[in-house]
Amino acid sequence: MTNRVGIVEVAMTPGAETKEYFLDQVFKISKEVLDKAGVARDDVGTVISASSDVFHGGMSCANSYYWDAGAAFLKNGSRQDGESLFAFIYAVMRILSGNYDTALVLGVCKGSENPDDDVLTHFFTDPFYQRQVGLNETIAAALQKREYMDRFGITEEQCAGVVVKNLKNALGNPYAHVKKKVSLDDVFASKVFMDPLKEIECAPKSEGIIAMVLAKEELAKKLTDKPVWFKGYGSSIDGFYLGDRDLLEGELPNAAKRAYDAAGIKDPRKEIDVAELCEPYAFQEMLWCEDLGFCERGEGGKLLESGATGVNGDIPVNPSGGVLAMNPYVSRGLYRLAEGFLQVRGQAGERQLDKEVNTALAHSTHGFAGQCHAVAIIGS
Amino acid sequence: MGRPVAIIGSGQTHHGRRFDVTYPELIKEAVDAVFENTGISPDDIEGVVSGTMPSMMEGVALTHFYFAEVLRSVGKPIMKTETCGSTGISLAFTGYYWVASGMADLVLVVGSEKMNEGDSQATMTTVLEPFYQRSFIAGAPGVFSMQSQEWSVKFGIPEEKVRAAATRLSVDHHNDAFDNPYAHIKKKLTEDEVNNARIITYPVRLWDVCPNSDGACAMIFASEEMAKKLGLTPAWVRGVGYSGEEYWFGDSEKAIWQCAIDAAKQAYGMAGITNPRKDLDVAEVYNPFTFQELLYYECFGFCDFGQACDLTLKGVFSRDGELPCDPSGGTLCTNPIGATGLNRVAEAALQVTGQAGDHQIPGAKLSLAHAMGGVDQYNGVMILGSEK
Amino acid sequence: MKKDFYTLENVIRLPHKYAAGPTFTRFYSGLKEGTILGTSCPSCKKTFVPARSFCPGCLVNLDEWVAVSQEGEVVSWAYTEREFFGMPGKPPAILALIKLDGTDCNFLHLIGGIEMGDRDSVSSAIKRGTRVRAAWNDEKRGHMLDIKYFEPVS
Amino acid sequence: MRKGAICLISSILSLSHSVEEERVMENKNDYLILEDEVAITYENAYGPTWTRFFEGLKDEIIYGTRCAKCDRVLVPARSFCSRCFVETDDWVEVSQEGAIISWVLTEYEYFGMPTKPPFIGALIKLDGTDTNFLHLVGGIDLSDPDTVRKTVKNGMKVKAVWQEEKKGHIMDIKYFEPI
Repeated sequence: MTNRVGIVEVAMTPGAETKEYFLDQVFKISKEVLDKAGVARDDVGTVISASSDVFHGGMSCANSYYWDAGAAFLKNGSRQDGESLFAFIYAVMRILSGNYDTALVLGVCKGSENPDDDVLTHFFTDPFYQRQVGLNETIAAALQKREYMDRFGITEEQCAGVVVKNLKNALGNPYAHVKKKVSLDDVFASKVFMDPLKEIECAPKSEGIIAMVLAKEELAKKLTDKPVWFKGYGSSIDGFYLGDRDLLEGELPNAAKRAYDAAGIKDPRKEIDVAELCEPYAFQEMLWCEDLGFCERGEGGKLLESGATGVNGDIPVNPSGGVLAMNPYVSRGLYRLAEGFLQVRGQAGERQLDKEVNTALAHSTHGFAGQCHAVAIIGS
Repeated sequence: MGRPVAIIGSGQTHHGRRFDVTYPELIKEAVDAVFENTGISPDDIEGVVSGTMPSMMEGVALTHFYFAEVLRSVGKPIMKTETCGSTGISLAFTGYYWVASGMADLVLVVGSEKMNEGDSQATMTTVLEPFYQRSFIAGAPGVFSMQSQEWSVKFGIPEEKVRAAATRLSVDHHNDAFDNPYAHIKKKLTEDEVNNARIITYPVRLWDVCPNSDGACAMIFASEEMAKKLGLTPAWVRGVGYSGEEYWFGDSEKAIWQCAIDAAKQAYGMAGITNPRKDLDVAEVYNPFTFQELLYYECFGFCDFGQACDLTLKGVFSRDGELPCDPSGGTLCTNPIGATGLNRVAEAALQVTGQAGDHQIPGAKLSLAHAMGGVDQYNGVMILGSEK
Repeated sequence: MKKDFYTLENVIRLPHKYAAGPTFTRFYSGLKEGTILGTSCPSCKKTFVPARSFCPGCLVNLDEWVAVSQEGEVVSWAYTEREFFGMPGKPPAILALIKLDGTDCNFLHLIGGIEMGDRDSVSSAIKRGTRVRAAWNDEKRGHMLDIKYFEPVS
Repeated sequence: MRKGAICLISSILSLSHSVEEERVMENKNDYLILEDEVAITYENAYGPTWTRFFEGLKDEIIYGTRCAKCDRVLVPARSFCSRCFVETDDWVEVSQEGAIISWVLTEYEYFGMPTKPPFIGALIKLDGTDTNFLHLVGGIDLSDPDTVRKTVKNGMKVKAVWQEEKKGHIMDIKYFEPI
């Protein structure tokens, strides 16, 4: 690749539910990011958004609704369904193709208008088999957690440790939805939700409208002193029926390898300064750390206990509080990326890491027990 | 402009009311067909793009999960593109940009819909928000009737002439469909039958409207080196254009339809087309309604505004005319929404590679594919050529 | 200061007709007769349940039908006392991945026939590796839930 | 806030003939068709702008907002102009009369249709505004389509007719009737 793509600016809503009108929110965030980037709407090259019909207040063909509120009137644009990192990479592709100098990326999910995520994820099932026995994402995660404990000896204490760490981190994040100090005992006292998952181990349902401006190398440098560069990306999808898959040997290693290869990363634990992972269920953070090569298979619990993934550790994971603290289903991938961007820029406020951050990893997953994963690497 | 991108093969299912297969099995037919037609191994595919119209039409959300195996995507990078009715052509754009960006050399693109498993008009209603528009717009036919009326009144075209031109298109396309092995509705119609058919929403009558089809379309995009290496006849992507306008139906004019004009302009600009009627050899215009096809001829610059009816009646856009439009029978005869736009691209690619069989336009070198989506809100155009 | 703005209830109601196709049709009629049908792949030799028309790994068409064992081992399970959307019955309920003997994938179904309502007693009755067997409803209508649940083999 | 209360209305299996009208299938067996109907309840926030607009309707006022940049009056009122991409907070009470830009008589009914046919949906350019307002045209006999076609024309002047009882809903305007 001869050309580089830079992230110029980001704007996002906090995760707490509001009764703002949806289109007003999309407009405000799109306008905020364009103003911050100093790009007029007329100069926007292309607009790529991510949204998903069922997670969209009951409106089908999701991007019809917010097309013009999202700055795309008479623009060339497109939409990715389900995963907002897909929208990011699609915008990167469009810039790399040479057809566009700038792109506006949107992630849109107004959780407050939707029923519970478990209702909506139930519609991921096929009508003939998994729907009839009532599968949803939380059940899939519960099955995955039990296997994780049974096969690799992960303990409830370790799972609870993820909650304590991430919710503590979230206290310093103005965008976080769940803000409360919790102890291990609080986690143990939390109501059983879907045994072995307790309520507090499951992410909330949040709002999240986020916008990002990308630009090709020369322009990004003009627009900002501190562009953050796209370095690598990878995604991968697993098979459909839960029972056909090994829930602990999923597709994240594949996705990560693609991203690492593109970014030239050989030793992820050493070369990545911060990782923002998508852990809608607490135990998944440990499993994903293994998949990403931060530790050996089955060592995710020990990694957490060692403090390595804490804010002062050598591979801080989710200094923002992660998805456990804020979960706008479709846009959560872009939120992870935005956190990485702010860390690299040194603009993460209270949650800014003490060490120098040059390379950040953003991960997102959607589907039952991590059926689909996406990983993006960005850096200074 | 990025590096050259080629379409090196496609596969379509037979269309119809396909209650003989499940949704994934239907998609498998198209995907198997593209691998058989090209001889490419699924293992060599570097990325997969999937899409349907609104997932809830069939009641399954985020369908790429459900289709993971049949898309041959397990263990592979995947993208999921959806832009309402224009999903098909947006899928093709995703494949194009993926290759053009240099991030992949061989990308499989699959669009599908199983409309008979859902209720298309009920689903269309959910595209409209419940505060305002949902109470007034009666599915797709309502939208298009309003648009065609706005257009014909604006340009002072007599009602009888619009009817006659629309009837001509309907009779021709339903007849053309006999030469397309994958088409859904094939019918010998008389002008009287079309003129006197049941009114859906005036002036739209039964034979002015596309059917609900079940079907899928798969296509492979390749870089220049890969296309050469594989030795397949490429259809080169010469231009791409897409534009969208306001969600509120009443905010933009639909007669001189800016997003359609702009989409074509972008694509023509890339392809160096200055006189589309002369430069293009064949066009696969997205025509869910006969009246709208007429309007597109004008927005795409095939003729001046207000002229489409006259020229259609003269046969300018017929199979043997100056610029044949929809020799496949088009969307009017086959409409699996999430695949429809991709079908248009597939047909346009077959034409410039001389593989369109019985509905081949002899010597076609430059073709146009098009799709529309939203509440009359988006248009996308792709230009394909036999040469780079 | 902030006005409490209204919200509008928006009920999306959509009808669907799903084509089961030949494979699920045959699988369901198998259930009606009290058999669990799977299909085997001539290429990788794996047996899948429920039966499917193509191998999820090799993508070849499958037409070798087998009535699979109605017994197997629990691979993982989730227990809930809460009612959730789409739930086939009333809570408490256990959803489990079960590896039926002789098959090469896990079958997703319910576990029952044990003392429910208490997490600890459930945990002592059901473990990874617990042997379970299909219990059938008396009246079968060609539906996944013709199998009432899987119950521990005593 | 109320969480979505949702129910799966029915999930029944029925044997139905897979009739192939258009194409002869190789396999003419009867396959099962699973019939299902889903109902999912969402809850959409009005926010301040819709709230004010609908409160206006309660008082028989149709509000629009004027864009300070392009000077267009947008109706229904909204908080931003999507072309100029600026906020709009200049509220104007717009005329309740206007001209029909286009219209369609809907006689067919489909599942989940919010307004029962027959009805005329129309784009109406209210005097002094710059967008077309989507609403119904009524106050005329809808029983005979041919009469309707002779009566309703593009360019025709219409005015708002209000419901007796208002709920802060778009249907507080009963329809627009010919002047």
